Amino acid sequence: MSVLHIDAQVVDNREVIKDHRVITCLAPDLAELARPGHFVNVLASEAASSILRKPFSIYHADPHTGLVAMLYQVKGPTTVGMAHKRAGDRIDLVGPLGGNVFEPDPRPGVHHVMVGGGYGVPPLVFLSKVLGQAAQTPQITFIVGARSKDRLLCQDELAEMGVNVRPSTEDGSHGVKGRVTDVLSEILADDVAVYCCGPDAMMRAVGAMCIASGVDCQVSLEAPMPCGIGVCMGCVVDTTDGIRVRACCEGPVFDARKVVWK
Amino acid sequence: MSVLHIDAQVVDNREVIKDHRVITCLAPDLAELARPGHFVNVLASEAASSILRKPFSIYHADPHTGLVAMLYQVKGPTTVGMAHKRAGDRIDLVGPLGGNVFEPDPRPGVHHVMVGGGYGVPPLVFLSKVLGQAAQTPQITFIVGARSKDRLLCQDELAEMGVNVRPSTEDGSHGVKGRVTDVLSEILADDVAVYCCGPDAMMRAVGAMCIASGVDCQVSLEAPMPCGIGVCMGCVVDTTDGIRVRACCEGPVFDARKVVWK
Amino acid sequence: MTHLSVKIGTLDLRNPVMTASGTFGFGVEMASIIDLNRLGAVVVKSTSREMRLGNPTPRITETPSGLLNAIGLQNGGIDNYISEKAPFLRHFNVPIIVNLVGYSVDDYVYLAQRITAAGAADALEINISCPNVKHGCDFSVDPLLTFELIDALRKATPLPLITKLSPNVTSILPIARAAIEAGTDGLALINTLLGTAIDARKRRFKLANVTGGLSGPAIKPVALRMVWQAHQAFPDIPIVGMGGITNGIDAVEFLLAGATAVAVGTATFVNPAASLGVLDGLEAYMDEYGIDDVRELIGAVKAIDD
Amino acid sequence: MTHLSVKIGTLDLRNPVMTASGTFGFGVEMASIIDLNRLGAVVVKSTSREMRLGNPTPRITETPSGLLNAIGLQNGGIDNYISEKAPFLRHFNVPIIVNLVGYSVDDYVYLAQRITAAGAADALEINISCPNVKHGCDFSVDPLLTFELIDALRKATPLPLITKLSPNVTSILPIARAAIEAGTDGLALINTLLGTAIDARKRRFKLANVTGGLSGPAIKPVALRMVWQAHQAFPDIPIVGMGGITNGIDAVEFLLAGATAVAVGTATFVNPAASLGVLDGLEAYMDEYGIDDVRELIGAVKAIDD
Ligand SMILES: Cc1cc2nc3c(=O)[nH]c(=O)nc-3n(C[C@H](O)[C@H](O)[C@H](O)COP(=O)(O)OP(=O)(O)OC[C@H]3O[C@@H](n4cnc5c(N)ncnc54)[C@H](O)[C@@H]3O)c2cc1C
Ligand SMILES: Cc1cc2nc3c(=O)[nH]c(=O)nc-3n(C[C@H](O)[C@H](O)[C@H](O)COP(=O)(O)OP(=O)(O)OC[C@H]3O[C@@H](n4cnc5c(N)ncnc54)[C@H](O)[C@@H]3O)c2cc1C
Ligand SMILES: Cc1cc2nc3c(=O)[nH]c(=O)nc-3n(C[C@H](O)[C@H](O)[C@H](O)COP(=O)(O)O)c2cc1C
Ligand SMILES: Cc1cc2nc3c(=O)[nH]c(=O)nc-3n(C[C@H](O)[C@H](O)[C@H](O)COP(=O)(O)O)c2cc1C
Ligand code: FES
Ligand code: FES
Repeated sequence: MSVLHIDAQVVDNREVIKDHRVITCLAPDLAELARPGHFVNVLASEAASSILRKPFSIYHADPHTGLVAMLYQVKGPTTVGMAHKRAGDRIDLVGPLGGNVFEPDPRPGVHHVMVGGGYGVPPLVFLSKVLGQAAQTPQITFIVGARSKDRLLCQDELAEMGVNVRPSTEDGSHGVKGRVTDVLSEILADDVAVYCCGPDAMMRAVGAMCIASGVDCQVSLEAPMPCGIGVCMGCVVDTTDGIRVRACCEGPVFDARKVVWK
Repeated sequence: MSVLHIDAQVVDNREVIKDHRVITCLAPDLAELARPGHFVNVLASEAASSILRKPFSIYHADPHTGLVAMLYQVKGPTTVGMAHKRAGDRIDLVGPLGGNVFEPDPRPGVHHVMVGGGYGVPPLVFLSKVLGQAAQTPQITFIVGARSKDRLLCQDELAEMGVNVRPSTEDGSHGVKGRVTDVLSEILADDVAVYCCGPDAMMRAVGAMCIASGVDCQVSLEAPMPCGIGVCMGCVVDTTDGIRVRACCEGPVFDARKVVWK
Repeated sequence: MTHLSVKIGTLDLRNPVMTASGTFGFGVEMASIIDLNRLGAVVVKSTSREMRLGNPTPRITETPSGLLNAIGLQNGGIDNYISEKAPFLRHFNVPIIVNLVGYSVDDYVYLAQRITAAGAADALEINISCPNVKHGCDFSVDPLLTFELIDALRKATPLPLITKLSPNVTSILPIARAAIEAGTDGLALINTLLGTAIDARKRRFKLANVTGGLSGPAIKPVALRMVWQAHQAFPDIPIVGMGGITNGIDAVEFLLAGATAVAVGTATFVNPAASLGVLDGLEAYMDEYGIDDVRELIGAVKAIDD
Repeated sequence: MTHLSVKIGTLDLRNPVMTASGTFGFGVEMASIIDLNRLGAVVVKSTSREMRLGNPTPRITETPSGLLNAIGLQNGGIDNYISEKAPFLRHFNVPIIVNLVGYSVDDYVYLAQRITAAGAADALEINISCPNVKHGCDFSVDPLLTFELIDALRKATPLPLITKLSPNVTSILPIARAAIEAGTDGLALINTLLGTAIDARKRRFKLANVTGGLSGPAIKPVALRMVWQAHQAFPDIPIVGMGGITNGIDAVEFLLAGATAVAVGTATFVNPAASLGVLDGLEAYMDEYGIDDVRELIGAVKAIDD
C-alpha cells in the first residue's frame, strides 16, 4: 500500500445539484495511483472540533493533468468545510485508500452494469470511464436512481461518455418511475457484471437480486473510516465467513455474496 | 448595559504591518454605542475547537456609515480565523463590552497624552478621534512605541488627524531611540492627562511614572475575557482596595493608582 | 400545546432549561441581556458563609473544545446574597436556585437556614463537588459524608434539595444513593472534570491554581454517560443534566439519557443567550418530531438494535 | 548532540515517542507509511488468549475534539500474534511492546509466558483498563487485584512491565501504588474516559455497545493532570503519558508534567505520520530552547509564580 498525505491545491469547487458539489484539486501523485473504488480521507480543518477525517470516493483522476475530483453532499462539518474552499485554497487529503477496489469483470464481451444512487454514483462514473478506455469499447449500462429528476447525478457527463444511461426516479419525474432494481431486473442476464454503490438498502436489494440470478455483483460499502489505513478497527463489516473485516483494507468493495447486511 | 450579539458583514480586511490586520465590518447598532475603550468579543467559528471568544478593542466606529473596525495581531485560532475572512463573509461579535471605558479628562485646556504599544494603539486612536471632534480642538500628543520602525502602528493616520505623534523605537530606527517612558518623562506636567494601553510592562511603567508625578493615568488592562459580560469571574484583577474586580465590567479601563500589578 | 413543564421535588419548572451555577453570575448582568422569565430556573453562583476572593489569576484557560476554570468560588457571601442579590432576582418571575458551598455540615446547614428564613430561593443546589478549592471534594467522594450532609440539610429546610455530584469518581452511584437515601429531591450532574494545562514554552502551569475544572463540549460524552448511569440506577429521581450543552439537540440528548432538566454553562460565555437558544431548539425539536410533552423524552433513549 | 533516549526499567528507548495500543494495529499497515525504526517503541493492539471479534458496529463515533470507541479488543489472539505479527515486526529495529488483556490473572500470566518464551516483545503493557469490555475494569479500580495481577506477572516474566491505568477512578494513586509495589517498571496513563453519545433524531445510542472510551484532544487536560499527580506521588517510576497528543508541543507538556515517554493514539488516525511529527516537534522544541537532554524536561513544570 502506498498512502499519500497531500496538501493539495483546490482548482475548482462548484455545485452540481442541490447540496451536491464537485471539488477538483491538483494532486498528480494521487491522480496516478487512483483506481475506481479508491477513496480519500479529507480533514475538515486542523482547528475544527470535528477531528476525524471523512472518506470520499474518487470521482475523477487524470494522470495527465494531475487533477483529482470528489463529488460530495454537503451535510456536516467536513463537507461544509469543503464547500467553503475556493480555487487557490488547500485541501488536506490522505489517499488513495481502499485495499480492494472495483475489479472489472475480465470476461470478453461482458455487459458491465453500474447501479448507483446519491454519492454512490461518482466512483461508478470513474469506473465507467476507465472501462471505456479499453481497446474494445465494452457495453456499459448505467442505472442511476434518485427521488426525483433534480436529484439525479452526472446525467450529462454519462450521456457524453456514450454509456447507456438508465435513470429511475421514485416520483417518475424522469426515466423509469420506481427504483433501480426495477430497471436492473430487466437487464440481469448471464453476461452481466454488476457494480453497485449507493445507500445500504439499495446495495442490499441489488446484491440480493444478483445473487438470486447468479450474477456477480461488487458493492462498495459505506462505514465510518476513522483512520482509513487499517489500524483502528472502526470500519469493520461482518462477512459470511463469520469474520469481521476492515472495510478500509479488505474493502470498501466486496463481493455481494460475502456481505452480512444488518 | 446593552450588549449586542451581531452577525456582522465584513466589508474589508487588510494587512497594515506584518502580522497585523484591520477588519472592518458593517454593524450600525454597535457603531452607535461604541466608545473608546470598549471592546468586542469575537468568535473564531462555531465549529472551531477553540470555543472561547476573544476580546478586541474597537478601533474605529462610525455611526454615520455604520462601520466598525478592529486592528488585530494574527497569532492564534481566533485571529487566524479573522485573517481568513473576506469582504462579504460574516463575523460573529458580542459588544460593545466594557463597563468602564476611557473618560476624557474634563479640565479645560488639558493636554491629552496617549501612550500606546502594539494592539494597545487602536483604542487610543479611537479616543484621539473622539477628542478631536470637540468644539475646542484639544492638545493631543500620541506616544507610540515599538521594537522598530516597521512595527509602529497607525502612523499615517495619526499624522493626518493632526495629533502630535511621538514615535519611539527600541532600535532607534524611527523617532526617539528607547521606550515610551523616555518620551513621556519629557512631557509629564500638571496639565497632562495620560491614557495608556499596551503590554503589561509598559502600562506598569507608565502608570508608576504618572503616579510619581501626580498625573492622572487611565490604563486599559488585558485579561482573559471568557464571557465579557460579567458572569464568569475569569477576568478579575486585584485592586489596591484589596478586592478582586472584573476587568470586563469594572474595567477594562482603570485608574493606574487602583491597579495591583503582578 | 406543547407541555414543557417538569418537577424536581416540589419545585415546578415551566420548562427544563436552567442555568449552570457559576456561569450566570447572580443573574444581574444577564437580566439586561435576556428575558430571565423564559428560563426554567436561574441557578446562581456558589454562595458561601463568608465572602470569598477565589483563586489567584490566571484562573481560566482554553483547551480543545473545553474550558478549564479555577475560579475557586469567588462570591460575596450569604449576607450579600440575601441583602443584595436575592431582592433583585425576586423582581423576576422565575424560580431561583441557590448553589451552596461550605467547609462543613454546619456551614451548609447555616446557609440553608438563612436562605430559607429569608425566602431567598425556591430550591437549593448542594455543591459538594467543586474541584477548585481545597477540601472541595471531601463530601463528593464519600457516601457516608454525603449522607450526613444531605440528611442534616433535609432536616434544616423544607426547600427542594438538588445534590450536585462530582464526575471525578470511580462510580457516582454510591454517592447518588447516599444523597437519595438522605432525602435529596434531585441530582445535578456533572460538575467539572479535574484537569490541568501546561504552557510548554514557559514550562509553567497555565493556571495559578495548577489544576482546574474542565467544562464545555469536550466533556459532554462523559456527562451523558453519567446521567444515563444514574437514571438507570435511580429511575425515579429527577436529574439536572449538564456538561457541554450548547443547543437544543444537546439538551434532547441529556433528556433522552434520563435527565428531567438541563443546565447550560460554558455555552453562555460563547453566546450570552445560549440558554434561551437551548430552549428554542428543544421546542423546535419537539415540534419537528411531534412530541407533545417533554417528559416523553426523559430516559427514552434506546439501544441501536432495539 | 541532542540526547533523546530514555529508559523504562531495563527497556531502552532511542526516543520517548511511542504509539498507543489500538491505534497502530500491529504495525503491519504502518510500516508502509512511516519508518518504524524512528519510533521509540511500537505498542501493538491489545492481545488476548483467544481471537476476539470485538463489539458489534457502529463502534466509533465523533465527539467535540474527541473520539468515542467501543472496538472491544478485536484481535487475532496470542497464537496469531506470535506466529504472524511478531516475526514481521522483528524485521524492524524498534522495541516492540505488546499490550496484554485477559479475563483473569491466569490469562495474563499465560500470555506473558508465551510472549517471553517466543521472544515476541521487548516489554509488556498490561491493560487493566479497557472500558469497552465487560469486566474490563475489575482490575483497574481495585488495588488488591492490581497488586495480585502485577505480582503474578512480575514472577512470570523478566520483561519490563508497564501497567496501563484507567482514568475512570476517584484517584489513580492507590492503583498506581499497588502496581509499583508489585514490581511494575512503569505506568501508562491514561486509557480512555468512559462516555457515551446519543443520536437525538433517532433517539438511540450512537454506539452498539452503548458506552465507549473517549480519546483525543478533548481528554488532554485530564490526562496531563493524572500524569502530574502520579509523578508527584511516585517521582521515580517512569510514566508513559498519553491522551490527545497531536504534536511536539503536546508531548513536551506531558514530559513537563512528569512523563518519561509519550504515546500517540487518536492523532495517528488524523495524520498517519503523527507519531513522527510528534518526535520532530519535540526535537524542534529542544533545539529552540537549547535543551540537550530530553530528561531535563521530565517533571520540570513549575507553578506560575515560581
Ligand atoms: C468509502 C466511502 C466513500 C464515500 N464517498 C463519498 C462521496 O464520494 N461523496 C460523499 O458526499 N460522501 C461520501 N461518503 C460519505 C461521507 O464520508 C460521509 O457522509 C461523511 O460523514 C460526511 O462528513 P461530514 O463531516 O460532512 O458530515 P457528517 O459526518 O455526517 O457530520 C456529522 C457528524 O459529525 C459530528 N459532528 C457534528 N458537528 C460536530 C462538531 N462540532 N464537533 C465534533 N463532531 C461533530 C456528528 O456527531 C456526526 O457524527 C463516503 C463514505 C465512504 C465510507
Ligand atoms: C480588553 C482587551 C482588548 C484587546 N484588544 C485587542 C486588539 O485590539 N487587537 C488585538 O490584536 N488583540 C487584542 N487583545 C488581545 C487578544 O484578545 C488576544 O491576543 C487573543 O487571545 C487572541 O486570540 P487568538 O485566538 O488569535 O490567539 P490566542 O488566544 O493567543 O491563541 C492561543 C490560545 O488558544 C489556545 N488554543 C490554540 N489552539 C487551540 C485549539 N485548537 N483548541 C483550543 N484552544 C487552542 C491556546 O491554548 C491559547 O490559550 C485584547 C485583549 C483585551 C483583554
Ligand atoms: C467558570 C465556571 C465557574 C463555575 N462555578 C461553579 C460554581 O460556583 N458552583 C458549581 O456548582 N459549579 C460551577 N461550575 C460548574 C458548572 O455549573 C457546570 O457544572 C459545568 O461547567 C458543566 O457544564 P458546562 O459544560 O455546560 O459548562 C462552574 C463552571 C465554570 C465554567
Ligand atoms: C480506536 C482505539 C482503540 C484502542 N484500543 C486500545 C487497546 O486495544 N488497548 C489499550 O490499552 N488501549 C486502547 N486504546 C486507548 C489508547 O491506547 C490510548 O490510551 C487512548 O486512546 C488515549 O490516547 P489518545 O488520546 O492519543 O488516543 C484505544 C484507543 C482508540 C482510539
Ligand atoms: S478505518 Fe480504521 S481500520 Fe478501517
Ligand atoms: S470576562 Fe467573564 S466576568 Fe469578565
